[in-house]
Amino acid sequence: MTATTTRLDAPAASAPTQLTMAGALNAALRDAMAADDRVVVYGEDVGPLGGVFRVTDGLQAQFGEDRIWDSPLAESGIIGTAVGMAMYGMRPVVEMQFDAFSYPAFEQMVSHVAKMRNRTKGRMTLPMVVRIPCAGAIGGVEHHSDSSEAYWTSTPGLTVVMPSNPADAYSMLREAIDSNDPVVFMEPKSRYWSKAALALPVITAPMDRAVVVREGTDVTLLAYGPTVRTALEAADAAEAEGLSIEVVDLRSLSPFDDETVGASVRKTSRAAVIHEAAQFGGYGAEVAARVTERNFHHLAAPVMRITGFDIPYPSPKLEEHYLPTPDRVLAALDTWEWDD
Amino acid sequence: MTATTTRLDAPAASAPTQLTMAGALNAALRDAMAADDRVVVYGEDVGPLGGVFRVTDGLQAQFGEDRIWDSPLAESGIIGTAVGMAMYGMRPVVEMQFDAFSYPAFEQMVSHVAKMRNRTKGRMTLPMVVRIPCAGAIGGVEHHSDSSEAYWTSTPGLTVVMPSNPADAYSMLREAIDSNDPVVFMEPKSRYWSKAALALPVITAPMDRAVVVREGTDVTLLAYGPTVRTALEAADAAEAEGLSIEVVDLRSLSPFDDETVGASVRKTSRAAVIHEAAQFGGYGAEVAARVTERNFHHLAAPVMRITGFDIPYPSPKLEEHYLPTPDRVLAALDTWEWDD
Amino acid sequence: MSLNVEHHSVRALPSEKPIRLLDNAGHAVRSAASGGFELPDLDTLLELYRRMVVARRFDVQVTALTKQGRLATYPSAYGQEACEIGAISAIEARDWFFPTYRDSIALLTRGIEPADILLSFRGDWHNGYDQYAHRCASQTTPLATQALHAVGLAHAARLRQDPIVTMTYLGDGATSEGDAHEAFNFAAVWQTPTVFLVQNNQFAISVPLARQTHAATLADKAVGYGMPGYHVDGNDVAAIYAVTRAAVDRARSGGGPTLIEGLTYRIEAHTNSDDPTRYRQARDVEHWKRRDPIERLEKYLVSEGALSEAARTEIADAAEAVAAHTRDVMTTEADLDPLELFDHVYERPRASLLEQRARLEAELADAATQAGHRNHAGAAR
Amino acid sequence: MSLNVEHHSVRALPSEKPIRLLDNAGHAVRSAASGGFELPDLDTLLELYRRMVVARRFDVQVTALTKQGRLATYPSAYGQEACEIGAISAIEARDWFFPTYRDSIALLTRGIEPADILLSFRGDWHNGYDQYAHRCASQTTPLATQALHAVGLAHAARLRQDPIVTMTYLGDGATSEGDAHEAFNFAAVWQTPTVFLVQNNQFAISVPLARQTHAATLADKAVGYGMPGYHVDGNDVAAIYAVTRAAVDRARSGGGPTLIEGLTYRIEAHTNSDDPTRYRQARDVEHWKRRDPIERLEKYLVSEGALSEAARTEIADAAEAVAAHTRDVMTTEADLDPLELFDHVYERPRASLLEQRARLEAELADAATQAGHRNHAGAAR
Ligand SMILES: Cc1ncc(C[n+]2csc(CCOP(=O)(O)OP(=O)(O)O)c2C)c(N)n1
Ligand SMILES: Cc1ncc(C[n+]2csc(CCOP(=O)(O)OP(=O)(O)O)c2C)c(N)n1
Ligand SMILES: [Mg+2]
Ligand SMILES: [Mg+2]
Repeated sequence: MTATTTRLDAPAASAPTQLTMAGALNAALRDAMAADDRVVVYGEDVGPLGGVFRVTDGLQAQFGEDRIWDSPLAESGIIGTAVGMAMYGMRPVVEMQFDAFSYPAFEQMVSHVAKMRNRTKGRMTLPMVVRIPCAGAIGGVEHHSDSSEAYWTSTPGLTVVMPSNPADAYSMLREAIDSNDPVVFMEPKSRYWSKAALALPVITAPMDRAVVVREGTDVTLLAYGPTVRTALEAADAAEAEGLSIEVVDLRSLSPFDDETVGASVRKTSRAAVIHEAAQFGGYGAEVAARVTERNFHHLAAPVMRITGFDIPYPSPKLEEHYLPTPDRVLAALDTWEWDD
Repeated sequence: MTATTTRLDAPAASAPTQLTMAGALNAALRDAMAADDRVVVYGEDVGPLGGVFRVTDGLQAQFGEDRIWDSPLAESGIIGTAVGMAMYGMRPVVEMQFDAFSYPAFEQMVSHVAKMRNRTKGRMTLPMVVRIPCAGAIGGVEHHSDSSEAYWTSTPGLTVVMPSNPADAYSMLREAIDSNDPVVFMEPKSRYWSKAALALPVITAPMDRAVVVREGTDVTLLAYGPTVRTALEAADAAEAEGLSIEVVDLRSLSPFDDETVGASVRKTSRAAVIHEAAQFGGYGAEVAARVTERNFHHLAAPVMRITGFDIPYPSPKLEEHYLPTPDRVLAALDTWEWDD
Repeated sequence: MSLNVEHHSVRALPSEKPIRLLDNAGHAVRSAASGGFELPDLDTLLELYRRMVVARRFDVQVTALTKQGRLATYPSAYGQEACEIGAISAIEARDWFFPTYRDSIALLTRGIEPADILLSFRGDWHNGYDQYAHRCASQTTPLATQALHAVGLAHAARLRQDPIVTMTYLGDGATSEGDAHEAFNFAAVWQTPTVFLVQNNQFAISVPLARQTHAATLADKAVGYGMPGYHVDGNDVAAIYAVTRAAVDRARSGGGPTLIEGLTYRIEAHTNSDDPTRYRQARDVEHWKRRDPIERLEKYLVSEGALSEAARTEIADAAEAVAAHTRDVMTTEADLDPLELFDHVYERPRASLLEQRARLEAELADAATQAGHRNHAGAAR
Repeated sequence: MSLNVEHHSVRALPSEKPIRLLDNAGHAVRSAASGGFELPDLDTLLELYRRMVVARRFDVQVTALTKQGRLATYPSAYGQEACEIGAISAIEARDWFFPTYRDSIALLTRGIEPADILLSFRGDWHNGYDQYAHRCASQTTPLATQALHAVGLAHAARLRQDPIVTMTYLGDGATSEGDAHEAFNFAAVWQTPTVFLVQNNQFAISVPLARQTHAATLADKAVGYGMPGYHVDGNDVAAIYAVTRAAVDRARSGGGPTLIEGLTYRIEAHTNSDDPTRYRQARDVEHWKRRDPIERLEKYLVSEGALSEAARTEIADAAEAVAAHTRDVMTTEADLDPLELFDHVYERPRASLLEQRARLEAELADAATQAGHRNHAGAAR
């Protein structure tokens, strides 16, 4: 899964060091800025503060204010100016502080970022990355734990990815910045402090591919971002009970890797998708619908959705009841008729 | 389907007259404004012009500028002030001129309109209606033919409905205005000029229910708004070929009427959902996913999605190739293995 | 009532020097800097003093509780008491207030129970007080969005000939948001009775004012909407009270909205999870501590013989009592019912939501049974 | 280059009387109303005249073609030629222009082929010209959104020390949108070389200016951003040219952005699907027709002896030629390939999109076969 061949243009890989996901993202930004001076970074609090999650820590000191700076506090302004900068040939990487604070930029995202290549018959492309620290499970007060991915994935023209671990975080962010198309790069906040030993620059699977992160034979769990860990924990627990679970980390939400997912589901004949967002109209609906469309006659049961409830994200003290936990995953799988 | 009992508080039904959907909506607004002086209407061009689709025609002349007026041109401002008016106890009915022009109001819609009841434990409710002339098929230039329903249906806290005919347009708009919760009321532009003979006030099925608009035994077509006609035309054509199609008009997109749809699907054992929006992450994903979850063992084939392509809505001269037509519906049904 | 009165738009640059009625030494200002506003009477000033002292003690207490982990987060208004208390004191009980996350002490001044204010920051539920009982909207996090609600409510009241005023607070950073612009514009075009107080505490989290605007003052923005704008010393509660009071009166009598900027400083971190040493100098904080709004008024009151030792003690005691009460209520745990999660999403519960509720209910029952077993086993051991 | 230069913010009210260099009778204005701007020289004015005449003829032609059903829609700029042509003439080839749907004639002046401009309004594809070849972004419909693109591109160029200027046009209605505010603010804070021209044609579709702003002028908005603002007679091409030209020069030399309001009037309907009789009086249209920007300049040029009969004829002929060419290109049908729908969504085609493409391809092949059969059958009959 985590091929560690070095990039052609990259310096030799460093010795592995422990990095958090936030640290891996920081390194990816640093390396991308060093490699290409068209890469500029801006947003709210990304400068001296280094971002509210410290993902841009130290970058302004290293690259100066012409490469990374604090913008006025206006998300439509941030995305709209990034469109203009990308038109000029820069590669802006901008930050929306939380999912819910990307909503003021919705028009720029949907009517311009997603459509510019199409509107102009490919003459004008927007090589820009919109980073969104996403989802919940960090005890955030209201508006700090939304999951916005479904808004982006239902918008043709956007590429939407979400890493679940430090290696992918580094590799996928580099790839997103290198992309000539706009990428919505979602960073699961609750995983920012997860660690891995990485030799940078690390290159994992291409960012448009899903990856089987645990092999199994009875069920396929489809997870992304924060729920990959949930799925892996559920799989470990299930093993004790004799249930063999395969876990697929989707990584790319749009496009969807039908091939990898289909192969797994045809093998196990059962699938469940896990996400934090509410179920109704959530991204899991697309996953369930297309997995079913393409693998109907291989399925022993309907694709299950194990998700947040159809309610606004709850307050910190109640979020534990909302979030899909390994226990909830296992309990849900138990509701299938298992006649093997 | 179209019960015509009169409202208790309503004057006796008038003799049936031919009304377009735009006319029926106009009548609904007029009657609601007459019945309840908390109902106020505002937006862009709704005053002297009567709306770009004439849905508010004549209302300012009748009710005056304190009941219906033109606001400044700012959609977030329109929705945000409507939130404040609803807090006070008014029942604002506001218009977003086209789907794509509701995007500037996205933050107000998602972070406030959808969440106010929840945030305040039900103390503060927002009886407001957001009318959106929606979807395409009228030869509109770019940004005038988007289908925005998936953005609203994936937002917990919003009620989303879409009538497909003049009778429902009248009845559902009255019900939406009477609702104590915010309603996104989507009006398929391409059906504005469709006609029916109506005796007002007409009361059709409750706005949260789907309705079987054509009975059949072999397949269930799930359609809403503009695609109901598409489905009915496909059904007529199929009849000649000996295929009996049942058509369900979903009417309510959120909530989804699992009961009515489930009954139909269990009867026919095959279902397809039809919409104009792109397929990936479209509302049809939710429909397919939940119909499958709840009726898996009754299904002879995966629920099919017959939709627009996964591209931005095309320019006028190309939209005919994008839109699902009756022919395309029938061709799609043909791809199933029919072994009965 | 027809709303189609011809209103003349106001067209004047706010004074670049902030309006001030008490200088930092606690002397009354009688120069042009007063902008023609009168110093409030001593009773009013004493009451503002009391409210500020209580507010600060509360704020300090809540910050301490937050450091102890009793609250999920708390945005302190330490140093901003003149704005927070002065403006809210200028509206009446019938008027409506639209606060942000920063404005807890204004809510305290408005008479809301500490437990109800802090319920949201503790993380029990999104909002904890009765909005209608206090005519205070929920504290709003998405920046500037509440300003539009204030305008809408004011317009609704106006249509009903209900002579109330709405007041909203915004931060300096929030003025950059599109919603701030739309709120100012709708208010001016509709001539709603709305008072906008921009608390310019010179930072939006870490971002200083110079990265937020190129205008000489934030009050200058009023010009573009044809409404009056005032640039006020935001650490002078007398000035904030006098200017907001005049704006409230004008709004109530049909004179439309006003934009007021209070120039102040946030002494504490943005919230407990912020590290201000990364973006500002300790000496700046010290500088602003020496411009403390409470001390300034205290000096004046003492010099006027309006604040006796006894009164000072009485006020300090009252503040301590509020702090003690706050400690008490915040160190008990609320009894939360997870099933309430499903109760307030729609007026009529949806079938599929009830299914989800039933699933959680079963889960909770299971967990309770298992806990019972464990307890039982424990007891047996 | 460091961008951290200290810039002083501009802080002055724009003149309430519009800046004017030629009055409606075609006389040069030498009073204070000229705002200190110089009348451009006769050569420049003659060239502006030529461009306006050509632009108007084109506009009239396109409106006629639209009425004949050759275009899906066309937003005419009839009456707004002074703004449309004056401002675009003030930038250079290296500069970038960010137009709206209204600004087709500015694109014509910029040298873009009629067929390429109108391709989108005919409905062939969303945008028809090469944005990079002309340094013109696509005509934008979502109001005010393009203003942010103009600011972003200008900032990028500035970071690259590329001394270009970006210019964008907005309508009066568009100034109410949050994006207009954010664009003005970002431009001022970043001191980008950007010129904003607000074409105040006094209506946003049917909504009159009084429902859009309470400010005395739209140029007043500049004050709130600390940038220069100018309120200009938008039917005086000399004034528009002179003021925009000065703003372009200032921007290019590092002086930051400018907001210019041109007060004008839209003589035609909003688009062909609009019915202006519902919201405005014929006499207002007549009034503004008598303030025609072309006639005004013509009178001046004639009075100065700078427009001979021969020149007038030559210009009219040139205009006719453009109109004839436009007719020609717009009465042929473009050859559209439906499969191109899938070509420009992503750089690397997605597998599932290729599946959809294949399905459409099969459908088209089927339809062609059937049409063939029908033709064959028809021929046989
Ligand atoms: C729309 C939006 N964007 C971003 C944020 C994240 N955020 C919370 S507070 C803050 C700074 C606000 O600064 P200011 O308006 O000056 O108020 P202050 O905190 O100084 O009182 C930011 C960026 C938010 N809450 N809402
Ligand atoms: C965000 C957005 N909202 C609404 C519309 C619909 N609309 C198109 S043009 C227009 C009026 C614009 O008026 P103005 O800005 O004055 O420009 P003008 O058409 O007069 O040139 C409206 C409301 C839109 N295009 N974009
Ligand atoms: Mg601040
Ligand atoms: Mg206009």
